[in-house]
Amino acid sequence: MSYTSSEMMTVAAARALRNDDVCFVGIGLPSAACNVARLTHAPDLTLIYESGTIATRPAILPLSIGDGELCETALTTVSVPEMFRYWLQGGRITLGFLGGAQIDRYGNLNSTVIGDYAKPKVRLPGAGGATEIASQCGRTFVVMQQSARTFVEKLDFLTTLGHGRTGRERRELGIRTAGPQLVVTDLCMLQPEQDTCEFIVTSLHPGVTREQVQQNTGWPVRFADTVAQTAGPTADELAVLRELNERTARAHRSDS
Amino acid sequence: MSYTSSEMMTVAAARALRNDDVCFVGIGLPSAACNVARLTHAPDLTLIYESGTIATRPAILPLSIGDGELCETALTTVSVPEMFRYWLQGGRITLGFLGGAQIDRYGNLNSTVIGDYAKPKVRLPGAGGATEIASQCGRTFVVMQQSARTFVEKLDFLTTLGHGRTGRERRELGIRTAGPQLVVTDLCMLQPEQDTCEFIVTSLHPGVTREQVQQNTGWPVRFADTVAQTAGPTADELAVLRELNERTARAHRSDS
Amino acid sequence: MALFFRLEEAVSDLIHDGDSVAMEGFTHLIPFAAGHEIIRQRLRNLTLIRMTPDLIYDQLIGAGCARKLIFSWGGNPGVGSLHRLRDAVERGWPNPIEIEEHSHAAMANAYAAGASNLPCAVFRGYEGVDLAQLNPNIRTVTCPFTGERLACVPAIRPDVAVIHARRADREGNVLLEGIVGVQKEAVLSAKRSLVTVEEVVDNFGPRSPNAVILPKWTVSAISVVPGGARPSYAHGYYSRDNSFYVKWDEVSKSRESFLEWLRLEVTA
Amino acid sequence: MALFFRLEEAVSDLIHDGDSVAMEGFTHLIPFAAGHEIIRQRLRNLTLIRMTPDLIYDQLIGAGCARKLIFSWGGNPGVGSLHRLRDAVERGWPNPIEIEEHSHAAMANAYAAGASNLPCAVFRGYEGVDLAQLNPNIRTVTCPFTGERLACVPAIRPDVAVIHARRADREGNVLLEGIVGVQKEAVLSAKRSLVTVEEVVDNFGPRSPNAVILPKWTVSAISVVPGGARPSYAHGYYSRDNSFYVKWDEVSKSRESFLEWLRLEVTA
Repeated sequence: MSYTSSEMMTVAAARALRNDDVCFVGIGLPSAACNVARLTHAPDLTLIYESGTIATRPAILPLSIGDGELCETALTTVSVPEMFRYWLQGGRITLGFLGGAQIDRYGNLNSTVIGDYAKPKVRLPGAGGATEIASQCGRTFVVMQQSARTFVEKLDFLTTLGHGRTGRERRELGIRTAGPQLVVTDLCMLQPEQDTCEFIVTSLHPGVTREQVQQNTGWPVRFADTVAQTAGPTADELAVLRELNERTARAHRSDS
Repeated sequence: MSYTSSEMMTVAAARALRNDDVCFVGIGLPSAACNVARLTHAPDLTLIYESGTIATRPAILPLSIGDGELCETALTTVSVPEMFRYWLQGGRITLGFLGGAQIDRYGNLNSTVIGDYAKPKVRLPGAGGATEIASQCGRTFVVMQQSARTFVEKLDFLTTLGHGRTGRERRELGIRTAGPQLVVTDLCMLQPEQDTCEFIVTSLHPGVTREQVQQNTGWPVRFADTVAQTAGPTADELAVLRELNERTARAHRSDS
Repeated sequence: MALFFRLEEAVSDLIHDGDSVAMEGFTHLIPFAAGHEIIRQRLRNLTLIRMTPDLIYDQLIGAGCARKLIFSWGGNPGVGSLHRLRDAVERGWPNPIEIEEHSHAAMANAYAAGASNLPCAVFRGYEGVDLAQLNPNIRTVTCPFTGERLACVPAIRPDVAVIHARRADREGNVLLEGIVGVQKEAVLSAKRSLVTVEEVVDNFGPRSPNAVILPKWTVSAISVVPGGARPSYAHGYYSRDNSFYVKWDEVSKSRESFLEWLRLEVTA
Repeated sequence: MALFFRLEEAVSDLIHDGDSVAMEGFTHLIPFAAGHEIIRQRLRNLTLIRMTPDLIYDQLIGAGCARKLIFSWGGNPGVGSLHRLRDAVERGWPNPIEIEEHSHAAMANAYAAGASNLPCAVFRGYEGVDLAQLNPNIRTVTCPFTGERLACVPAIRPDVAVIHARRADREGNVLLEGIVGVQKEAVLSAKRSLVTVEEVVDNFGPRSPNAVILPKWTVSAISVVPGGARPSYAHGYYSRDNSFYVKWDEVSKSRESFLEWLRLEVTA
């Protein structure tokens, strides 16, 4: 069965979710991954969106973090200050999803500027919830398209702390949450090496070579002693994902 | 028309309320006074109880700060942390009612202990909301039975700040709210003297003499240059108060 | 994940000698049944936390469960004193009790800080009052922008929170409604939590999208205890038994009549 | 005390050149109609405050109303960049704009602190990130009990808050419902406030006792503006016009097409 690299990413991320996770979900691929997980192996997965919706069960994917669908299918909806105070900072979220324009080998992220902060070449959206999602969720997953432009030797700006600029800062700051534990790309999966916290390739997606991964990584990327091969999406996983996308497209077409 | 000294107190307090006041109401006489005001000259008076009920319009007087009647007739009911943060500390309450076991000439109150704090002769209930009601409402009224035992030269414990132990502390602490502006007793009304902030008698209830007031005050009480005579309760005021009390008694009898 | 247990089991699993326990309910929904179960299980050396200790803690203190009380207003609402609390503070019966005393504003902020996983609560308060001198847990922080001094108290982080609610659904989510007090904050601030409820429903049905709900994964145990808030009340189920509050003044006045009540009504 | 005004009148009474203005609505209920009225009245040198500047501030910035932006996420949700914001930041068009940048957690806490009449908000956050070095309004306080360093930002206290709500009652109380974001906090933190609503009802009827309501005495002015949140949405009234968000990417990309849109759709 053929599938796109984006479908592979989504399915790989979905598989990493546990049935008892309480997820802080971002729009786009994380939202798709969480909902695929909920519709396959993790029916009790709890989804929380930063707009305040708790335990939502959307039938279609939201286009924004605050779609009406999220509120309608939620157990309850709280204010945004409450979301950040009692729920995220309160330590009640086990897993957060992050992305960005740039990532470094220690899982730090930039979503603020390309170039100088005061005089940027490109002004990006900024931190949003990411800064505190990264420090306060039990653990985080990063999902990004992999390229030498996005997987960089040195971030232009550190928006979101992974394991820190040398891999040690997170621990030194006394942050008790685990930080980024998985990076899923369209090519492979990376996980932090135990002692150094450097992200190393632990699984290659079907048909992807080590050379391809290195070409699309801005630092000399390292590979685990045994590198797994990611299982391709199953027929069931693909069906669930495509139905979800189809339902979503249909619903959003009829909106306008 | 005959009336009790408690009815006189209630009516005198009720008259001091303005139609546009937002009142933080305590149980007992303050609650009676506020509801009499609402049913007579101040129909738009907003009543807030510290249980979280905002803009309540009880038909009967509550026996506790959190009676069901208060919630049922409220515009809305918020959590207690929100009540203290957004509403009281937020500066949205124009008037608070206070009482206590002891008051001094500067309107400071004791509701904590008689005797030594560590080894009290009498352990009283404590501050409750009073400490911050006193500093955060626009102004406060004190309602108390007057006697030499309760109107004292020196408080055993300063639970609630009036104008401070010398009448100057409130201003020196930079507190911008007005503090206690009226003390209503069963004998008279006292108001703070402009410069000293000492409470002086400004109005005697019908039939009360200056000697009676002095006998029931633990410090050499002073009188304003012109002391008014409090108008006795009108027939209308009495009727409203007594109907309210009667409705209340009837309702609470049928509860049990 | 909330599971349903018999009250006896839930109390013995969740609450242990020496624990700090917050039993909340602001006039409405006071968890009396759970309090009585604590007395029956003869738990000792508890640090009891509650804004308004009320009859429920008067009973636990009189029964000898408490080593310490953290509170902000200790009276019988609309009636008068808590005689068992006073006897413990004034005369050390049945055992001396340590008290840590606050204002309502401080306690409410401290619960919110606990629910927010903060070490302390920062607010305006305690200006010019004696309590601020006596309680070493009342301190200040300085605003780094304006230089203002603000009050600061430790966050409340109890070992166990106990509340009563009107209903849970079959999954174990809990709906709070009406006068909600600090109950949600108490549960979110605690390591473990017990919720007694009037009833279990299949689902909560149509409701405000902003209904106050504790998701199942925030609650350790639920016990179905109809009437579990009596003599306090559960809106829509039963009214406050005001006559009991009045009667308590008599019952609790002497040690003998209190012990007699305890034997007949709780431990028998 | 809330009174009902025409939008034109309310904006001209409440908002002045140089004011700090918080227009809130978290995806839901964004007050676009009020934003367009601000553009029509050619207000200048505003400090615009908003967690997610979104299309509404892209329009105000492009129209030259803003001197400064305080924000935490500046994108077109699900679509991409805010081109007018980028043009102002990257190239100073139509005028240079100062930015003060935060995280969502900081902004949400800062609104809550403003609503609570505090000078600053204390929370956990900003550990180890570059923004904390660059923004002088990100500082720390030390917990006097544990010695932990906590993040601290100034409270948000805007001159004016502007929100859109589903309905007001005839007395001027405002019901918020669904995704309520930071709208209540924005209004309570501001000196003055304007609420546009879909409709006015005689009364709110049966509702949760804990419904999110702004009492009339917390709101300066109400304007009835059906559709006032379009192309954002008002739950129960109309859906989000997702196609407009996509189209905006094209419209806003060049100065010319933006000015053309502004002339045809707003100022004409």
